[in-house]
Amino acid sequence: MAMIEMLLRLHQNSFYFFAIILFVIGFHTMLTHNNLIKKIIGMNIMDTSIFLFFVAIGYVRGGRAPILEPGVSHTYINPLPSALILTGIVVAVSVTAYALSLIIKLYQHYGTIDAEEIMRIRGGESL
Amino acid sequence: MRKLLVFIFLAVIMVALVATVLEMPTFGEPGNPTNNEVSERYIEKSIEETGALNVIASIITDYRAFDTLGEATVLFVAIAAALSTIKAHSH
Amino acid sequence: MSSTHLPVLVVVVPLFFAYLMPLFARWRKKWCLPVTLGAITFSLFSSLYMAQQVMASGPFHYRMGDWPPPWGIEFYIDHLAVFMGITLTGVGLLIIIYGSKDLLHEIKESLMGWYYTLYLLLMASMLGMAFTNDFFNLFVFIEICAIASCAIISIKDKRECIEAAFKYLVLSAVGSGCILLAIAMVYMITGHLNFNFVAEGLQTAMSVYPKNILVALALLMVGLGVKAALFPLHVWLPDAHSSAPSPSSAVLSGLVIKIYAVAMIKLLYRVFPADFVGMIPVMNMLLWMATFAIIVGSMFAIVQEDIKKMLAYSSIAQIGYVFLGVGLMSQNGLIGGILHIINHAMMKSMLFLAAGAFIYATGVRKLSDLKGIGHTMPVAATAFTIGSMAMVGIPATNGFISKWYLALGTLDANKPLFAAVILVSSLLNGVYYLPIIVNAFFAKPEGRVAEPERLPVQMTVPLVVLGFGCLFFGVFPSRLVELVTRAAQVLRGF
Amino acid sequence: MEDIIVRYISRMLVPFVQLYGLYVILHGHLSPGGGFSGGAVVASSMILYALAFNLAEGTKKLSHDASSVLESGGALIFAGMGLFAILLGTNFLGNRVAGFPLGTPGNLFSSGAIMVITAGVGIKVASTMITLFYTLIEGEGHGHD
Repeated sequence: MAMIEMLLRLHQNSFYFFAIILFVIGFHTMLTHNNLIKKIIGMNIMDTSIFLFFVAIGYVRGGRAPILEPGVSHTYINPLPSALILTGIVVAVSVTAYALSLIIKLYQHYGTIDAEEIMRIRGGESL
Repeated sequence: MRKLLVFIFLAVIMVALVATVLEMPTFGEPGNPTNNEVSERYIEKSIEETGALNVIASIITDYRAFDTLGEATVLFVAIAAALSTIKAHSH
Repeated sequence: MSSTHLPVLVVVVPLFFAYLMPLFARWRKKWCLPVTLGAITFSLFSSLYMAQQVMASGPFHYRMGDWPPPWGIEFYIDHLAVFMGITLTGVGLLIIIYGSKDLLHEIKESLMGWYYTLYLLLMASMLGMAFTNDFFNLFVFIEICAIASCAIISIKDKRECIEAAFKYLVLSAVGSGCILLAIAMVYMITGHLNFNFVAEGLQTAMSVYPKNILVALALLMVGLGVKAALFPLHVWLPDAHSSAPSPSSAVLSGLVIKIYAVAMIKLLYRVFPADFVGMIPVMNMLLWMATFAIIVGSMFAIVQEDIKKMLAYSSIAQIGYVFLGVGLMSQNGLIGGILHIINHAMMKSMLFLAAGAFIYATGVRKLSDLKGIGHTMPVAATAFTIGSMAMVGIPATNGFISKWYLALGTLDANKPLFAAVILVSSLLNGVYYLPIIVNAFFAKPEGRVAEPERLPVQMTVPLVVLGFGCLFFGVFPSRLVELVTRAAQVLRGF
Repeated sequence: MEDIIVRYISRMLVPFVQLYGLYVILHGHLSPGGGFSGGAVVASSMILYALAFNLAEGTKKLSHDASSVLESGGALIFAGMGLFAILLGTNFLGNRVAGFPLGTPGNLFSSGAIMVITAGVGIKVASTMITLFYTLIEGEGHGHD
């Protein structure tokens, strides 16, 4: 019985649930892949999952996008999370751009974008 | 071995987060704590107080404009960081 | 323009000039340094003025765009904020004066303009983190700070710098992700982002959504812990802080990791309900992590050969003291922790700058090769000696004051075990700092150490000022202690 | 890429893309969109141009000096509006309280500081995206100032 209740609850909150799953997928990508670009992709998946989670908080059943029409009354969704996530997206873009420029430089210095390989090359030299 | 550790680690995170999902306010419910006086005022008063029909615009450039200034700054930092990194090593 | 706008001007003036800096770098190269110094000096004097105001009439708020709190963003200027303002701008000013000469050796001259830009942005973001009273605003400033602090590492033309910066960036991005997720959860159950309103909301949400708060708290601890290099999450720090240019190492070790600790102090003491924090052993966990940080950091520092690596590991140990003070939950412990922020900012920046001066003048990084440096570079070596004394906590240096308060705090909290930890770690500090000093003053200089380059006056002055500062606050700490005591009282709600 | 069709079509498309971007920026306070989305659209037009032709052609349209001025300028407009509100006697970034005319809601020229700030953000985002693109491309090649 408790199991069914739990599943029902997960179904009700499925947006949150899948955002969490995406978060774990992104984290997994970051942890297990050696390719630096894939690590950055994992980071982006993680960020995106958080954005989805945050935006989902703002949804109100039957609500419309918060572009007002003067004189008409509707239910609108909560605009605050969407506004915040605009900022969050730009932040993620900035971090990604900077990380990619670092990867370009790493490639020029080491000739590879594999994390293990870079560690191996670094291990062979003294600082 | 490493894979197993990663798997256990992620499983722990997953379980903890899913357990919180079970407890979270129900999705889309109008009675949720987030639908309080804050969002109400944004929607009801934004035309009168900021003159913008797009509530999102009125939030990001008026009510919470300082965040957006910070965001423009993040873009600026990204430029400064990327340019200084790339230039530092080009000849 | 009256003084009422100072809180925002402290942050916005450096930002404004940071936006202008690329233009200066392109067309008016000579203006870069004076403008940078001017902006930071302005923030320093504003912070001092606000400190006076706060001491006289208590904390106050500043509303962005005149919107009242739950709708708009708000700055909250309390004793801790002005204390951090003074620390950041004061130490930051000295570091950039030093950097204006030292950096010419380490990075390309054409990049100096970008360095000043990044430095101003870093300063502004840290000030913003100290003053802000809003969750999402805190997140935005954390991101600016994270990118800027990676960029002042990767600006150096060395491949280990790039690698260290990348590692730092990825880990701090994970940290930011955790922080944002925590903010989402907190917002979800309270409906507010302002610290005061969140604190109120959490009181009522505590019984309904306890797991949410717990997970949010854990995520915040992990996120801020990664950025502050709290013990098991410190892996990025040694590489990043040792490979960076010396002024960057000084600002990263001295200021950047502390500001995250301050953010954590604000959250733990002002936002999360006291009975909730008391219910779960978060403070005890913090204490143990801090203890491990202190012991393990010191152990690793002992075996290092490279002078900057040693200082970097010592930073891990020292940030442990700050968290030890936070975790003790007693008045004196908190005073000790907060005092250690400024004291460590001063001594660690001085040590990094002195190490930078050694490298600048002789090119030597290995500890065993620094024999007799005291004879050939007396100023830098004396500064290094004062810094080491302060690290060990010898009376009449400022390190002693904060350790004294920490020890008192452990006794107040009835946890004398941690007093023993402080004692042991002081001994360990002695083990790795004293041989360097002995080596420096009682051995004959050889090789490149015998004929160092002359240090420019821009590099000696900050060393002298910081050295005097360490001694001054060690002998006359009363004004500082007064401010910090009030800060701790306000945080603890008296 | 030396493809005549791609070049021809992208040359034709660029003005429309830019116009649409400007529309999104200017109507930020009335319709979905705003400085960020509009800026990104404008930037994508330049990136399309540089991809279809080559980098040298692209930088001819927007030199490094110009993009640097735009980047700083966009952010300065934003911060300047905030400081201007202080000069008018209110707190940083005030809009209605600072006495900026709000106009009639629904008109293009309405909502005071919001329009200016949106335009500033649009300029900033567009120039940042373009510069980031150029920087990453140049970093891979020889790279120059």
